[in-house]
Amino acid sequence: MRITYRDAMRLAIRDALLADPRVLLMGEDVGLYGGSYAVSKGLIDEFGPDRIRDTPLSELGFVGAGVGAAIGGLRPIVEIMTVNFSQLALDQIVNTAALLRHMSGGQFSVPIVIRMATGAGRQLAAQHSHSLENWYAHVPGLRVLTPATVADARAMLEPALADPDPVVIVEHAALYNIEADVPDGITCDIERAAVRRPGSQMSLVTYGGSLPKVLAAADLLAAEGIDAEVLDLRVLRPLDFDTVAASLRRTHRVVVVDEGWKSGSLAGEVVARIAEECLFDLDAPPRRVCSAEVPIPYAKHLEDAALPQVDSIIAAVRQVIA
Amino acid sequence: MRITYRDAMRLAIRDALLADPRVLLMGEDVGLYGGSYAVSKGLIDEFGPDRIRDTPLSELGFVGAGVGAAIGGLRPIVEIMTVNFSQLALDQIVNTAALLRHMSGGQFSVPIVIRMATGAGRQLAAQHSHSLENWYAHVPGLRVLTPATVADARAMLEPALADPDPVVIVEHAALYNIEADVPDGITCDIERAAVRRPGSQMSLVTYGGSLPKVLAAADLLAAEGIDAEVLDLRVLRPLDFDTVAASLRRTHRVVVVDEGWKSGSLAGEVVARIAEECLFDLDAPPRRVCSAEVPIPYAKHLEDAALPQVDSIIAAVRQVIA
Amino acid sequence: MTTDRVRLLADMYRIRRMEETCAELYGLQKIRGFLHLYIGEEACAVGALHALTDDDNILATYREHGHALVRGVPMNSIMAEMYGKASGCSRGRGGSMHLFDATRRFYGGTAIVGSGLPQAVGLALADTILARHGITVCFFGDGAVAEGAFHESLNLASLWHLPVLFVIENNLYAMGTALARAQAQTDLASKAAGYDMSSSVADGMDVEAVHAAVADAGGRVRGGWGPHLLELRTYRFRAHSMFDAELYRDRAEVDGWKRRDPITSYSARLVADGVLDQAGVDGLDRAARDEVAEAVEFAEAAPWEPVADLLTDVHTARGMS
Amino acid sequence: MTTDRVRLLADMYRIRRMEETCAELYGLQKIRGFLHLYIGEEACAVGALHALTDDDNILATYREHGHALVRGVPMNSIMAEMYGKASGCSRGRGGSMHLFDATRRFYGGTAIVGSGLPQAVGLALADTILARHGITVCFFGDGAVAEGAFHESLNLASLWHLPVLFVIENNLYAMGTALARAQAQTDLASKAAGYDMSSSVADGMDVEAVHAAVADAGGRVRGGWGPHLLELRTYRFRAHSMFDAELYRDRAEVDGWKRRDPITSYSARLVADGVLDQAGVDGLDRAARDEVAEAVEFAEAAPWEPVADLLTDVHTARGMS
Ligand SMILES: Cc1ncc(C[n+]2csc(CCOP(=O)(O)OP(=O)(O)O)c2C)c(N)n1
Ligand SMILES: Cc1ncc(C[n+]2csc(CCOP(=O)(O)OP(=O)(O)O)c2C)c(N)n1
Ligand SMILES: [Mg+2]
Ligand SMILES: [Mg+2]
Repeated sequence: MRITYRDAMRLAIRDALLADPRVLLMGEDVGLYGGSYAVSKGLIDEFGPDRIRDTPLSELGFVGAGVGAAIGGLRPIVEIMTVNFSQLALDQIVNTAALLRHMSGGQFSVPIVIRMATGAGRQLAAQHSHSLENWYAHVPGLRVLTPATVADARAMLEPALADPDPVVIVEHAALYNIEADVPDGITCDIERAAVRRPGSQMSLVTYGGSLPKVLAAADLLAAEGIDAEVLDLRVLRPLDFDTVAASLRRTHRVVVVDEGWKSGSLAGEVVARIAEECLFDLDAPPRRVCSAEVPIPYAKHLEDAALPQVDSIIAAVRQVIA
Repeated sequence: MRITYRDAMRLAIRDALLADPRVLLMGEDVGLYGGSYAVSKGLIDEFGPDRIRDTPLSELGFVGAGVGAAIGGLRPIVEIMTVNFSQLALDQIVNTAALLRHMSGGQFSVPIVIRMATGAGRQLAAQHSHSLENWYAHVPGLRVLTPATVADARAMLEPALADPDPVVIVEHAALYNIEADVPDGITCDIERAAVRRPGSQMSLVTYGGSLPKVLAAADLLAAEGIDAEVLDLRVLRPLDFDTVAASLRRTHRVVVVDEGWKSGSLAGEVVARIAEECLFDLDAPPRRVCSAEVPIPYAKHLEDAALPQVDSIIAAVRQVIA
Repeated sequence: MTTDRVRLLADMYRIRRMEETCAELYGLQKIRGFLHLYIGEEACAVGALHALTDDDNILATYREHGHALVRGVPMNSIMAEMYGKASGCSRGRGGSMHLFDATRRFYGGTAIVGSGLPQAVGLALADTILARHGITVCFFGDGAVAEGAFHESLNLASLWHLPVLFVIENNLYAMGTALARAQAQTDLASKAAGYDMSSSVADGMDVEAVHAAVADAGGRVRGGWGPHLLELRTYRFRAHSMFDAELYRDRAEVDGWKRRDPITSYSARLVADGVLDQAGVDGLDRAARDEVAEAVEFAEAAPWEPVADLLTDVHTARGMS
Repeated sequence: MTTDRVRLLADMYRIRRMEETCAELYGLQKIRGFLHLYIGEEACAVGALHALTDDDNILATYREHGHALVRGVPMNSIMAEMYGKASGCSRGRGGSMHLFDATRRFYGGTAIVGSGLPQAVGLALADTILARHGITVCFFGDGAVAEGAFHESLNLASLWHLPVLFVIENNLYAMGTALARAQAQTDLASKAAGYDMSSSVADGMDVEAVHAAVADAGGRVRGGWGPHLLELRTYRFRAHSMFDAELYRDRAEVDGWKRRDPITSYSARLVADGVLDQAGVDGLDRAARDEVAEAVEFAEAAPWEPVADLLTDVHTARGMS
């Protein structure tokens, strides 16, 4: 079935609502408005306003309510419109959802799934263009997922909801319109990174909204005779480093692509792990292609210049292969 | 003059209040209570409740008020009691203070200094033991400082207040009682890392509350005949990587010590930069000594096991030197 | 106040025509990103800002084109900003949601709902401590009232007795969420009592009513009586942004409000009062259209910021502080 | 209700004696970290929890020893938790600020001021959707009222008509900040109006008054009338935590409140009413002391969690979900 990433998310949410009466979707404008990215369009008609629950603009309050609902036995899917506003709710995510099981000596589960859109590239300017994945990936007790394909958008929610612990799903807004054929009954392993394109000369490691750019770069590089393997990390915490290491031990060269600002980025964590665990497998210094260290500007040419692009990925690969 | 780190901070705040009528200190219990770590004890008597301004428990509100006050021409020092509560105020720090100058095309300055205590080690359990430096160090537009010595506590505030842009000062609570002689008129370069102990065989890179542990480890290592250089990063953003690289090019081995959780840590950023820029200078894989990936527990033996310790630093050095 | 009444109408026309053109330019992809139109709500910004002085600080939201314009930001530089050009009032870095003008004490332009309120408290604190005489006026939507920032800011302003005028532009919806689906207590002005603050309500479709309410409340705040909460009851005629299918409200409701269009009704009133004749009204409209045409021309011709300047003003250049 | 009255007094003694011993143990460094004593406020937790049922959910703050104990968490496991022992009610990982007991619906024990309130909304939502009959009772201090979380949570609970009883333990100070220096509106119960919520006030030094107020408000909430805000006026006799020099309040003020000690006054009342004689009162006190002594013995002997278990329960073990 050919569907968009947006449809895939919706179908996954719908399946979850049908399968388990404890599941509900809550967030700003998920109901009557149909979701700010139209992901939940129509669901309120099918499931009603109790299970497709519109919230006021109270990120701390409704995320905390989601945490409480999860502790109380529901399986809430809480949508924060974008990662930018998730900053208002961080306390509930980090200080309760992530800590509670351990801090209570294992007594409480917080089976919440928190979804949020992320990323830049649509000229929404500095306050609406953050990529803060590494903030979340830093926190023990959270699982952080980044569906980068239509198939993952379709299949990730089920295991995320089955996880008795809090899961953060970060959806790059630039992906909602991509399309693909997705077979029925597809599943997703939320423990493992995925090889999106096998290759032998170079490992390109990425996740989320950067995957299409990296695949495009890999295609162009192939035309130049450079055979790059593309890895999609898919789960940012706990990181599946084995898959990265296995690739690197074959290719000996790596570029990590991440839309976050370079300093303090998740790409930095990946490069650090590589240096710690695979130093002598490297034939060249690893490189990161990240966003420039600047608030993302509105003007298109400046925004383009600030973000990882196919060109800058190719340039980094050339440096590493030289 | 022999003073504690706490005294040093207070003297620095007092100097700033005396020097510039635009300076004020605001935060929870900075006034009548004397500061939750007694840093501001007595200042309200000298400067009155308008300039030593107690706030209600409203982190988002009073940090945002500090941002507005800075835009409006004051030089506020805003104290967030601890980094743990700073999560509630992140939106104002990241979405306004850090972005405003760039986003407005250079029209507005936000000369705010935000101080916060951080760190674990006093059995305060999971919600009061975070180290989130890398969250802040990830954000363009912020300068992030970590005074690790009494001298830096004494001298850092002045240049921080002189900076027309927002500065976050993170003070490890375990340092408040350390003592040292601090000469009058001491200054601090908030652009540069500091070499705290010269050495030739190994670079130990750290910052903030871990510095005393690293120095203790270096002393013990010296007794074993291992001559380690100790670097205090001091400014986490923008990172002074040159000083790290210069050390490494002499020692060829490095251990980075950071109380943050390892995944997504600032230590990861440092290791990544080393791999990118100094790969062929390394004689051994770099190592990080960080906190275990676990909410920090209350019980002392468990807390100790979760945090970097002199022993674990020495063990990492031995691995790297082997 | 004959002249003033004409200027009120003229400014409403300027906003209306500018935004209608913006909507067209959005279709032409000259303007990108988010574009939130103020059409229908013009009486709020116009009535309010005409009752304030140059010393007052203004904060608004992402729906702030009107506020910027009436505050005196030249239409040329607003339009250039929407285009993302270097001659824009934020050098093209902010776009529609982030219009700024330091010289006019126009503090933007924030895209985080509720985030202007704490800053308004701080600006007023600065004015108080630095013995400046302006007041701080912070505009925000009904949606923002649910945010914790509203609560914390109103308490701080009242506790510290600061000269802040908080103005709710209650257009009955936060995106697709009707007020009654967001607020247990829909009488928003009444919330001031929880902060021991005075409050008032005015008809946000009537520019003179808004002017009077702001003059009154602003005078109170200016006089040292502490902050005030003013609720303006208004309505947006267009979608929330350019991406909105408007599934959440009836055509009939929208049409009902459109019959109260602040511009047509005020035009009629000025004609009825003999302040203007229809030709005079048309003249204002035409002047507005001309100004818009010129602004578009300006924006079209304006230069882009060089990519080489991308990193300027992240931090202040060293030695320039 | 003869028996009940005795149990009210008995429970107040249990809290008082337990905490006095905790303070001593803190001096001996058996208990570490932060320790916030409830001494003086016992009537609040005792009166409230005796008016609730096992089906109700309880959330409290870092000043929650009393709530945990009256809820039925064994004193042994509370004391072991304070010691950081594996037999503690949070396996020694939480300490004084993080007492938990899932089987008794005791949801802790949070050290972030205000963070329990949104969770209370969610717990009540879960009960409503899962058709369980309990109500959710959330205790917090006067300081928490200034937090955005208070505002957002009260609105959500009222908007969604959820069975939450919000209980302010107004002890007049948040650390060193007196209520009037934190709140523009110091009548805290009156804030409920901003959320179209009912409210009431009770004397938090009088255990029966608290009991009656909670029975009343709880009944209202249980009956489906929506959430309620209850303010208990009380006072802490000790420092905020063990690190507090108490520079911010007068000895005379503290002494004045101590003359209203909830335990001595209630003891006298029960003697006057002939419910107990002095020997009966002394017997309750002695029983409390004995229980404390045993709890200390238990905690002393209890095992430490093995360091090898440090990482358990960060995530659920695979295959165990
Ligand atoms: C903190 C935050 N949450 C969510 C959003 C997304 N958002 C943008 S505008 C809006 C509705 C705001 O409504 P209101 O405050 O009534 O202003 P109006 O758009 O009606 O002028 C929402 C939900 C945001 N920008 N910031
Ligand atoms: C969000 C947050 N800010 C600050 C603190 C530090 N702190 C702990 S208790 C406290 C005072 C709280 O006062 P109140 O709510 O009245 O409760 P009480 O201690 O009087 O019982 C403060 C400021 C905190 N724990 N959490
Ligand atoms: Mg609105
Ligand atoms: Mg209190």
